[in-house]
Amino acid sequence: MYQRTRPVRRLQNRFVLVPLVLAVLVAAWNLYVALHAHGVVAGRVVEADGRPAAGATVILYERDFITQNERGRTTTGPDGGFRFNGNASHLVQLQARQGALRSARVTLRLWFRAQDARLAQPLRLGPG
Amino acid sequence: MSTLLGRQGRQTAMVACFLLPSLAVFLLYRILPLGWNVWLSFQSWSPLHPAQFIGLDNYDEMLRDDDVFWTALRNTLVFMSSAPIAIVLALGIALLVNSDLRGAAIYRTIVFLSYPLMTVAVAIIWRWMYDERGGLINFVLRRLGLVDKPLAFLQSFDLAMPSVIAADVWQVLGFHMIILLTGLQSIPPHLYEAARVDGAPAWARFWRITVPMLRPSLFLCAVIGILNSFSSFDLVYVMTNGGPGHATELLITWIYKTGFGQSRFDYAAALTVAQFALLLVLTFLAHLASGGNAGERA
Amino acid sequence: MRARGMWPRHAALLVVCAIMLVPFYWVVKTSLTGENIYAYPPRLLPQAPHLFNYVDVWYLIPFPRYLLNSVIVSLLAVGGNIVLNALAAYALTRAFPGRRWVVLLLLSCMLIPFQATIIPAYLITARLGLLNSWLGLALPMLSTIVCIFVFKAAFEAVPRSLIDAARMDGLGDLRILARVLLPLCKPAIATNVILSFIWSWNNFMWPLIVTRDPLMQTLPLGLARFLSYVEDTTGALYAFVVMVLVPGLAVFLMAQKEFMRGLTAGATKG
Amino acid sequence: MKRRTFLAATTAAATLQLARPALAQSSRKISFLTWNIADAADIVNSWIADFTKARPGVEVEWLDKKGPELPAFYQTQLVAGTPPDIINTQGALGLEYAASGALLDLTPLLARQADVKARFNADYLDNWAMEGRNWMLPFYISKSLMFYNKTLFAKAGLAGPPTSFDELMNAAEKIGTGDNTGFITLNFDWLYWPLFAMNAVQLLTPDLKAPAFNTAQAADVMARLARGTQGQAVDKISWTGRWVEPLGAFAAGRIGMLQAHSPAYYFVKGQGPWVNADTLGAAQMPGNWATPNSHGLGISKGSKHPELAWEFITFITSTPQAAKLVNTRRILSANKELDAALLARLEKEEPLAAAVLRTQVEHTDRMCGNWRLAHDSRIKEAFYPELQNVMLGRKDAKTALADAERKVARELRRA
Repeated sequence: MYQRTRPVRRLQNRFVLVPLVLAVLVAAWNLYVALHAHGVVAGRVVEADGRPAAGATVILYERDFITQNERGRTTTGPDGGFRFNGNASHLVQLQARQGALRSARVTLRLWFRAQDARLAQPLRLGPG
Repeated sequence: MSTLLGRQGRQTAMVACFLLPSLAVFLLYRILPLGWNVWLSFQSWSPLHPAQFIGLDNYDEMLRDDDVFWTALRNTLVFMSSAPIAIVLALGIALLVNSDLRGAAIYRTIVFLSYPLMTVAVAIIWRWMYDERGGLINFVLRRLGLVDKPLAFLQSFDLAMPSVIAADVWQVLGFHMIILLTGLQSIPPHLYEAARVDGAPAWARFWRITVPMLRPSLFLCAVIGILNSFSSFDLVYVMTNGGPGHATELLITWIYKTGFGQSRFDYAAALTVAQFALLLVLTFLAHLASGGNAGERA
Repeated sequence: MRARGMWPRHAALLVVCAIMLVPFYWVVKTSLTGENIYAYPPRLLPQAPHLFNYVDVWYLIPFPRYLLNSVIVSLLAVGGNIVLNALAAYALTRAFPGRRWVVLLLLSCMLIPFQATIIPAYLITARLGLLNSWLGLALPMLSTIVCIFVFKAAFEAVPRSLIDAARMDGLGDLRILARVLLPLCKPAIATNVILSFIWSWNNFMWPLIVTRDPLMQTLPLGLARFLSYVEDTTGALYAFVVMVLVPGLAVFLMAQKEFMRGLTAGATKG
Repeated sequence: MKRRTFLAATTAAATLQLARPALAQSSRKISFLTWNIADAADIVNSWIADFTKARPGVEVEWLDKKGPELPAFYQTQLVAGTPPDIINTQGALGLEYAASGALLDLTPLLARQADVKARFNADYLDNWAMEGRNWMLPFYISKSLMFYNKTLFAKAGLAGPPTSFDELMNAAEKIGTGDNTGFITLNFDWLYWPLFAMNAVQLLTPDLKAPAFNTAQAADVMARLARGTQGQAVDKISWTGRWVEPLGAFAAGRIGMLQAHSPAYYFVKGQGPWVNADTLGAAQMPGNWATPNSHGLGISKGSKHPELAWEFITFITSTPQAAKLVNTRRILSANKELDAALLARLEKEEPLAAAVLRTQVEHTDRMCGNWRLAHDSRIKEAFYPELQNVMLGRKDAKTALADAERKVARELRRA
């Protein structure tokens, strides 16, 4: 008359199983985040006609709903590549400048803060 | 101690200590606050001035001076109609979902989906749907050609209350459906076989078997429905804030406005006592309508 | 009900589901695009949907801390509800002088709207010294009258012979409740779990008044961050609403089977 | 062994007792309740950090509540005898709390520090003065202005913003065709009042003791606005929407003119991709009338450390600290020096924002809708529903004005 639920069946009870599965997923995600959160943002800058732009300065802005605050600047290498370290935000904007030429402000949205990211499209320098 | 009290005494002692924790919570957070409101409704008081006894002045102002009180009272009673509407719709859906239909569980989950949603979110999204120009309802009506000029739902004095009721029904529909569905599924099938053998048509089976057996569930829905319509403060406050004019002003939003908006806690206390008295009367009526032992059968 | 052909039934249900799902679809769509929903004509399909609004919500408010507070308060409320409501309901099934008056008292307690009790409730919690604490947040929700009646009806549905037999074996009231009644009323427990979880999870006004320390706030209070005057936070607001909804839904889906049988047992036999 | 542990325990307890009062004596805690600026968390936290760094043992607890809920929270704390030391309110709510005796009179403190008083634009500071006493300092300020959709103006063949009520209504009627409407306004905290002020309609007699709005002129203005609302000159949401709908509707680009205060600019810019210097114009309402909707900083009379609270609010409104709010959020603080610097900077960076914000510091002597009333919200609750009845065609102007006069008179009598 008095039911004794065997330990194994208690484990299959949804109220235990679902939280367990969730905990495993969260742990795995946190592990992935820990491995990929060095704050590296890399990319390339090209001239209007596609040739790599050496020596262009690239500005990294941290963006929130209204304002964007400049966080760092770097210059591109001979191959037009650039690399930022220590980005702490999950929402950044990048703009390349060389003399009077500028590129559009490209918004880069990340899945978590300081995620290592590489720009898919190069920053294209153009007139003002 | 137990031998002293004898069997009956020990029984009452057990009942007392079993009831104690729940009653303590209700005493602290329901009964004492009600007592505070009743005491305050006879005083003139604001947060920084000591209270002075003024007798029935607050009630006098409420009944004679304050025409918003009467509007809010009428609106609250009209808004209560969201309960029977939701119950009737929920009963219809429960009947449809109750059969051995494929995918009944999916239908059930979809209809229940709206209940755990935050009321503020329901109010915001329905406020957009009723929007005169950008709203979805007007867009569909105009696309189907049912209406030439878009309807201003929340801006018109006669459409505002039905619109708010519809949004409330949308949210509580799932909850009532679940209660009625469980009631339906507990009716023993042999009752239906017997009726079918006697050649009773579908509607006769519904009225003579389904409804009587569902009476306790219907009473539970009615009580919760009345309660919801008296305390759905967030929905009206965010959706129309009582507007246009006082067309959708409920007692509960008027209590909040006079209490916290105008810092008149004494007057808001009088309104609270009035609403509590009204609810007592309504529950007593529901108590009689459901066969006189609501407390027993709920 | 003889199956008079499934077709009309499915059609009616699809219409109902459409009406229920359309507002949801818009909430989820706007959470993916963050567009201005007042633009005319309303666009059916999302434009360039992305999930980053959910990332914004995670970082804009201390989401993990709010989630932790909400989970703890809801667990307290659910645990409190099951224990207190079961005890009270068991007491109400026993005959004792003044039983009708206690039932009527409980019914009338249900009728007091929460907005009218904010100040006295705060003063009482302050005197108990429970301000700004999880217990203070959960205390008013530790017992719900509707759930007491659900338990009471479920206990009355259990055949008396079982209870008398247990009493014969010398079990005390507490052990009868725990060993005999509750295992047989698992559905009523599920009902309590879902109702008390959803009501405590979505509670907005009480946490707003009781908590002073921002780190003690529960999830719904994060809403204020997305109704700001200055910024356009439409996408984040709807993403937040979806994220607050998911736990309540998960609890319902997990307990759905028992939830349905629970009310049945109570409803008919009462 | 037991005895020695017992001795050790008592000595430990005794030293703790001794240490505690000393600690409590120097550790002073003040609380700062703000109105829905959770989005400015980084700025507020940096204020607190700078303030407490220079004052060891001082703690500042920051609380932020949304507009509709702040009164509920503040008054509950008031009743419980633990009001937050500093409170930030919007519009006339601060004066209501001052009149009810909840706030500390700042006049003597201001008199002692003339430099603090000199910082602020006198008209905005005067918004929180009642019977010659100052109750609050400006935190960040705004007043209503007219945004107009230049594209819709050009399409309707209109040169520029209207300079009179008739011009405004005619322009609205011209633009209000097809799916467009001509004019929309915010309606909370008397923001619509310039429509009446420009027609010389007074709400109350100069001594604020009796209603003065039941006149033929007021009836004409209301009737004209009501006719516009029935048609497409005035958008219905003006009278029923609160914040998201009116601004969302204007941002959707189908409304000619919007009467709102400057924070609306950032919301409209966010929601309306069409917004730029060529498509959106900012100007004063006709007659340069404007209703202020500013945020003030007050000190609760029940505060345990009033002088520390005063130090805090003068600290965060000081030029270097207020600059953080002004420069990053691009809003005005009534700090004359900072506002001028921001306007100069914005001329170059964002001319449209500069145009919008310049309207906030011009004609500050033509403010309306800011009567120094002890019970402003009761008068609002008595007057506004009657205005809605007229605008939505439920009552004619005359009867509504008479009903409103009766209600407002009763509220004034009871106050």
